[in-house]
Amino acid sequence: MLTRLTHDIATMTRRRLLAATAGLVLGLAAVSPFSPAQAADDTIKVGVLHSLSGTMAISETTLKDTILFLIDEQNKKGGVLGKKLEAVVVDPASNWPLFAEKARELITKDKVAVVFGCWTSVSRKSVLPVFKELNNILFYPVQYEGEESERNVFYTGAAPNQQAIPAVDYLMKEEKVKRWVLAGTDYVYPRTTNKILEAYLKSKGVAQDDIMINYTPFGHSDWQTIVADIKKFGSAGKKTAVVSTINGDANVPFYKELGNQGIKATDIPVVAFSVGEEELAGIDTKPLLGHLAAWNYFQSIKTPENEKFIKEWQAYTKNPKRVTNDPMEAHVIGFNMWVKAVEKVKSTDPDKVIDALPGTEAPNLTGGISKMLPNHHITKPVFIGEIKGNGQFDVVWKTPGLVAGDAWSKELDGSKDLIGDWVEKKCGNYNVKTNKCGGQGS
Amino acid sequence: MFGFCFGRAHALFLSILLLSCFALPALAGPFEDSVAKFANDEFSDTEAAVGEVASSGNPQAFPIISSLKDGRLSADPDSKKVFITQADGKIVDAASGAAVDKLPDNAAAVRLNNRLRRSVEAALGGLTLLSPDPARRLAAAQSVFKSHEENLLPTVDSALAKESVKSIKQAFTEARAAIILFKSDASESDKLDAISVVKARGDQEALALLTSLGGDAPPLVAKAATSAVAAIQSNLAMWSMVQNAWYGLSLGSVLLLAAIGLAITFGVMGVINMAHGEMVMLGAYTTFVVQEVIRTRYPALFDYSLLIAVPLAFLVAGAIGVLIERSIIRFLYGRPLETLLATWGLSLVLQQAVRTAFGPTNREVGNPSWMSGAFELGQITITYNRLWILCFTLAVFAILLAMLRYTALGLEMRAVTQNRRMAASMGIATSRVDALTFGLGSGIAGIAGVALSQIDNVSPNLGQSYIIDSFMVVVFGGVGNLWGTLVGAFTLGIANKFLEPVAGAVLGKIAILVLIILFIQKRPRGLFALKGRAVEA
Amino acid sequence: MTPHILTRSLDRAATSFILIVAGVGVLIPLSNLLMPQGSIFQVPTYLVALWGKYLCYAILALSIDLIWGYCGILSLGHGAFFALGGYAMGMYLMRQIGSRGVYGNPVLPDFMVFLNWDKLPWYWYGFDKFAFAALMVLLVPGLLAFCFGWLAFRSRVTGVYLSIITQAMTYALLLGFFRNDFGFGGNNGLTDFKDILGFNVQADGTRCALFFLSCLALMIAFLICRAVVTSKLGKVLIAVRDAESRTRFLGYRVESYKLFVFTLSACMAGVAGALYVPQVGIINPSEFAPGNSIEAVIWVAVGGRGTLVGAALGAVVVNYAKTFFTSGPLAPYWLFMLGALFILVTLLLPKGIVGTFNAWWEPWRTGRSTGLAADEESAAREDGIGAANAAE
Amino acid sequence: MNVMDTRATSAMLYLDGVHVSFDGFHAINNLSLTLEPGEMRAIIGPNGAGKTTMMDIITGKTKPDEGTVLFDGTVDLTRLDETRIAELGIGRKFQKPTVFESQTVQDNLLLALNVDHSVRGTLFWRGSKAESERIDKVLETIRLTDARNRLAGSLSHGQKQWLEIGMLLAQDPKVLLVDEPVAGMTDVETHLTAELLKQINKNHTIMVVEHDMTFVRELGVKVTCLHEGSVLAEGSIDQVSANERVVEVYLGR
Repeated sequence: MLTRLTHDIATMTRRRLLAATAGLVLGLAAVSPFSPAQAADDTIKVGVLHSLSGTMAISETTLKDTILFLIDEQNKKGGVLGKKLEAVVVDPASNWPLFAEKARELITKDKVAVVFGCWTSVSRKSVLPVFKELNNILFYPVQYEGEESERNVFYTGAAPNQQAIPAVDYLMKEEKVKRWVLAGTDYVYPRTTNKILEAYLKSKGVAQDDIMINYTPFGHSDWQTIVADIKKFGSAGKKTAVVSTINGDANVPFYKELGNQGIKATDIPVVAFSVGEEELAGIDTKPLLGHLAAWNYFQSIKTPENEKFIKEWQAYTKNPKRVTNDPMEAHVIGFNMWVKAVEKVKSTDPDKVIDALPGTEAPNLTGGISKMLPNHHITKPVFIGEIKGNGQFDVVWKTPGLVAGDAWSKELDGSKDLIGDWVEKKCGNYNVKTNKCGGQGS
Repeated sequence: MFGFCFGRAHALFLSILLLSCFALPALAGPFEDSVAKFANDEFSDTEAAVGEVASSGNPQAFPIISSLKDGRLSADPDSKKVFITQADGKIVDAASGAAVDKLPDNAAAVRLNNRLRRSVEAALGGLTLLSPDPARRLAAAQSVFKSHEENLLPTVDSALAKESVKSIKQAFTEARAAIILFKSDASESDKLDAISVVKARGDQEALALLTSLGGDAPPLVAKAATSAVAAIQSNLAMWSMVQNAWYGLSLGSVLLLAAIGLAITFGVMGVINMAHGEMVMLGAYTTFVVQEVIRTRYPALFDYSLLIAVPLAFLVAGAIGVLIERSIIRFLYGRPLETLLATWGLSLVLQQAVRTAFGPTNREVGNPSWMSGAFELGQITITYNRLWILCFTLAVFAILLAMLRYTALGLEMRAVTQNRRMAASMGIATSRVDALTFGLGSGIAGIAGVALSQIDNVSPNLGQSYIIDSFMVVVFGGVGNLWGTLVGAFTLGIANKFLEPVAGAVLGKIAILVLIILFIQKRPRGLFALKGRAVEA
Repeated sequence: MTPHILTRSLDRAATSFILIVAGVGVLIPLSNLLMPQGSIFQVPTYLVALWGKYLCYAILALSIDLIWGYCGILSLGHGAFFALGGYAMGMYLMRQIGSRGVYGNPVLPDFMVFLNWDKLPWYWYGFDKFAFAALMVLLVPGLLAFCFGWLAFRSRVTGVYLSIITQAMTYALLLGFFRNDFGFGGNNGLTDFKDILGFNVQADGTRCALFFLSCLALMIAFLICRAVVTSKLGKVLIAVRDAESRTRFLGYRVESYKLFVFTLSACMAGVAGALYVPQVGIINPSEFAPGNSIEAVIWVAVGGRGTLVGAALGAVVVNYAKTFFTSGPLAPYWLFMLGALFILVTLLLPKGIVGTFNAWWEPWRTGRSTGLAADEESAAREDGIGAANAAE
Repeated sequence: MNVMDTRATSAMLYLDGVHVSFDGFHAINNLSLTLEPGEMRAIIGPNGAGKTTMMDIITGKTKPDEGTVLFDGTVDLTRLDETRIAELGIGRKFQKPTVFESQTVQDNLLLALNVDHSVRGTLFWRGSKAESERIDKVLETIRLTDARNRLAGSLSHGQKQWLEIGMLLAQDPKVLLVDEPVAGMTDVETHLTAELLKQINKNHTIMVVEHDMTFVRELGVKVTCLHEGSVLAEGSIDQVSANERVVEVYLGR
């Protein structure tokens, strides 16, 4: 033990230095993020919380660009309340805990007035407690599974009743579909959507035998077996359709396999809820002619607003081929609603803006006026589009008017009595049966 | 703005159309008026126009409907004029067939939806049953088999009598049987004959036809149909085993292709190359660039794009591989776990570089015509792209094996990996061989990227989805043994595909992973492990 | 435990490390709670949460260093143990929500109501008790590691083969936990926690307490690791790392040693995960992603494999870099920097930050003292990272 | 136990009819050999004769395809693993010197001591006087007392060989299997090693595999020559080296 002691004494100074360095590093690290964000009085900060790397970058990068574009346009018009808008971009890197960390950073350190962000449900769930705790505003632009209405979140994408149910109605009425394949990636959005659709289909008299539900993992790339199963399921002598909630990257190999196995839209049409112009940009769409997608916006819709938007967007991105899609339109609507609400209350204070937002109207790009509802969802038209050979969609059907987004599905037992109402009831899960806030209670 | 009124029964419409077609061709209104309906941009009007034009007996009917099907029919909503853009680019007036200089500015293609597409196909089927072109006749017969439209029976009969090509004659016989099966006034014996014809066909469409027969058929027919269905189903069940085996081979070939480069860099050189997937990705992006250039400059060469991409991808990925070896890996020999760290960092850099250069979204890589579509082998569908990938993989494997065995470089590689010092003292430039070996492994990964671009999406994340599977394959097969990699890949592929229908895609994959873990317990050095005392030396 | 273990393991460096962590653990919460808001001496809550997260990563890094740095077991699936510990804590936190969930069901968590489950699956029983959950935090990762290690070490799966099957293990768990049928909330995981032991998880006080607990856990984990590596067992571990079959021929039951240290390490990772979850507010299957485990190994390599201080430091440095680079104008390029950091560290600092630092001081130290000490840290320093590879 | 003759029961090591093949290559072919208690035996043979494989079999690293391997007359070694065999008292020195290079000479010996080898025992180990005395004694025997605090990796090749022999001594086995102890040593070192082994032989049974004929001659013990996995000749060094077949095998055909 003597040797150890001498050694210890000999190395004491070295160790101390080591310790000092460690302390220095820790200290520096703790201090540097303090450097107070130069919150100049003449700008309003807008947080952009979209993944720029990792698996979700494929979808979310465009949305970051959209917000930058909208801020740019707004500043050209003189900004908001006489102040310029300033974007604060962070990269949560498709990492869900990092979403929460970055949200906290945006609100606490950068003191943003509002955040536009998230794509996946899990990223929204991850930041939700942060927005509630720090009382800020999140605009969420993607179609999702519903079953949520939070005071600090505004859902500008479609709820299931604004996408899935109209699409199924269309197939039932116009294509006389009797047999259904509900194919999805195994996560919450497809699970819930399929649950809702299953209940809905059964209520329309579809037998259990005529519904096939299939889940695949994220990024599934070998679709041979499943496409063959669909083909087999479709050969039972009844008109069959596939309702696809397959997510993200898995769509390209899925559609390639469909095309190659010769499943034509005239035999078994596929209606997808997660395939838009951006996703189609990676596929040769000629074999997919006639397959369907349900959205609240298509680039091909001919309205003056849309044409202007596409032109300016392509000019802004300096890419004449750059496509637009549904979540982008959701951001456009959300952004304009936020601007209007801020101008109405002449403040960016989240509490005031949150109260002002319900009832705010903003034109959507398809010729209608969308309105923010008390449940923090918006009214949107629903379109069914058929895939064309050039990667665009041809609208074959639309709802007669705008559809109000339901926060809580009428088709699910757990939520059929719930409503979200932040105007009168000040409650996201108000039970209309028991007249109490707080879900089904017991 | 949109048509909401195509609720009329499809069959009713067709029967009216076809009745008029054969009985009273003169009754159709002025042909021009019918054609003009295409210009209304309403699906219901288009549907009516299809019916009227098809039944008109006018020589323009076929060109109009076939061009509508291909999206070459356009209409001017103001003048109500309708035009056909012929395959050779010439434009004619649809109603008259007269040549026109150019399309009016506001002419737009007549839109279709799936319902209309089916009407168009049915109409074309009726119009082309007697076509001189055998391919069209075959298509027409198949379309009649599906629609089994009662009123087409006389035409089918006369076509059948005239037909000389055996396969088409068979198709007409089946189409006729399908019609008779659903013809309410056909005799019971005719129907029984029809059932045996359909049963002999034995595929899923035959199954669909028989199951849709419904319960209102006479008992004897219903019984025959049920037994035919059972026979077809048991036949198909047998074929589904074959099908699973084929899918397994196909999946195995993809795994092998992805893993084969790793079998060199990891298996032979011992470099844990986490950037292997990114080499695959670079190959896929090379294919994309090649296709872009071809699309914009030499569209005629599109079918050869992959042939051009293969050597280029090999060179690009190989060159980057050599660069990586020279600048990073060579400092890390003998420290395999550190190469893991550095190559992981490298994979992040490469991913982000591609993301910056090509954007984060998927890029379109098209299938050349010889890789599109499928053919039937017995009762299974074999897609050309999967078949070609299987052949391609085996070819790459064979070439690689031959290279290692018969070329000087192959000899040097084996020498260096077995005994570096000895090889060096025999005058082999070991560092050059290292660089070339790593380049070879990377180049093969690049080639894999060309093939994978045909079935998967080309995005910066492409490599990440193959890296884990590739390591599993190499380790399962036994590190350092190319044959092990081959057997490992096909074993995992086939096992996966036989598990998938039973357990589902997710549980199937979990089961495979657990099996690999347990298998490694049984054989800690993989399927084809080297034995003897050399192993731990 | 026995006092001689403590005295042996606490040399100067270890003592300094413990003191620094203890100082941070006390000062940061105090500054957050006592200083007025906005004062430059007040550490904002956001940083407390952030640093709490780093500390959990540091514990994970320690657990990896214990098996990789000292025993040569490269686990590419350690994130699985971290995540399992996190899930055990998450399940407790979910049960604590009670009827405050959006559906107001007193027993079932929201996602179960949502998917029409009518009763709690059996494996959720007991998680309403903190003590049970805390036990599970140790037991579940420990048991998995024990079973996995028992199979793998007994059949002498080593080197790369072991690394790949640990990766297969975490990948299989990733796929499993993604499945909604598994009953752990699928892709969304467990989130929207309300309180822990009756304290609101979002309150500053709770955050500070969790931060302090993380520091405490880091200290305890560090002490345990020190006790292990400075005992004779530590020498056996290094012997196993450097020449496994030689150790076996000396009559050591190598698989038992590996199993012990692997299980211990998994339990530590589980504790790290359990502390991580209430601080970040979510646990989801992506924690099982093989990439996360590889990254954790990289923290250790950056800090210095085989030096416990280095492992903890590496975790903090890499994650701080990640936080720093993912904001601001550099955000689109942060992967370049992170990737470059990994490459440069391997090429230029093969012994990691602390290892290189030690090696740099070596001449100075030998100049001062001729007595070469039989110190296990110097041993680890000498061999750097390469020696363990001799086994493969 | 099977029926066996008295010679087997009294032998320290008894190999009979042992076969091993790797992928069709017969490494050991009907090998039979006995080692009496207290004996020192030199094994010679050309490369690939199966010398190291034989040691692998005795120490449990390789399982024979068939044949009997008995230790101390009764213990069937083919059923045990390396650890158990080492615990029984068979120590082994490898062909390539294998010491724990990143640990000190002293720690190397400490690890080799045949004390409690359980996880618990090592975790709560605290040094004892008896242990350090034994280490001191071994250090003296292998002439490394001055290098006790040096890292084993920094030793010269010959010193490493000795350290490994020293580890065998610390392990205090009944049988020592020593694979090429003098490879790469100077003449002086070789001589010293021979002396060392003879000294050890006083209370241990030893089996030495060696190529160096001078060394074998210096040991002056019974020699067994292996060829193609079986015993070719046995006897004194002079007898064996006079054997025509041995000469033929060594000088090649």
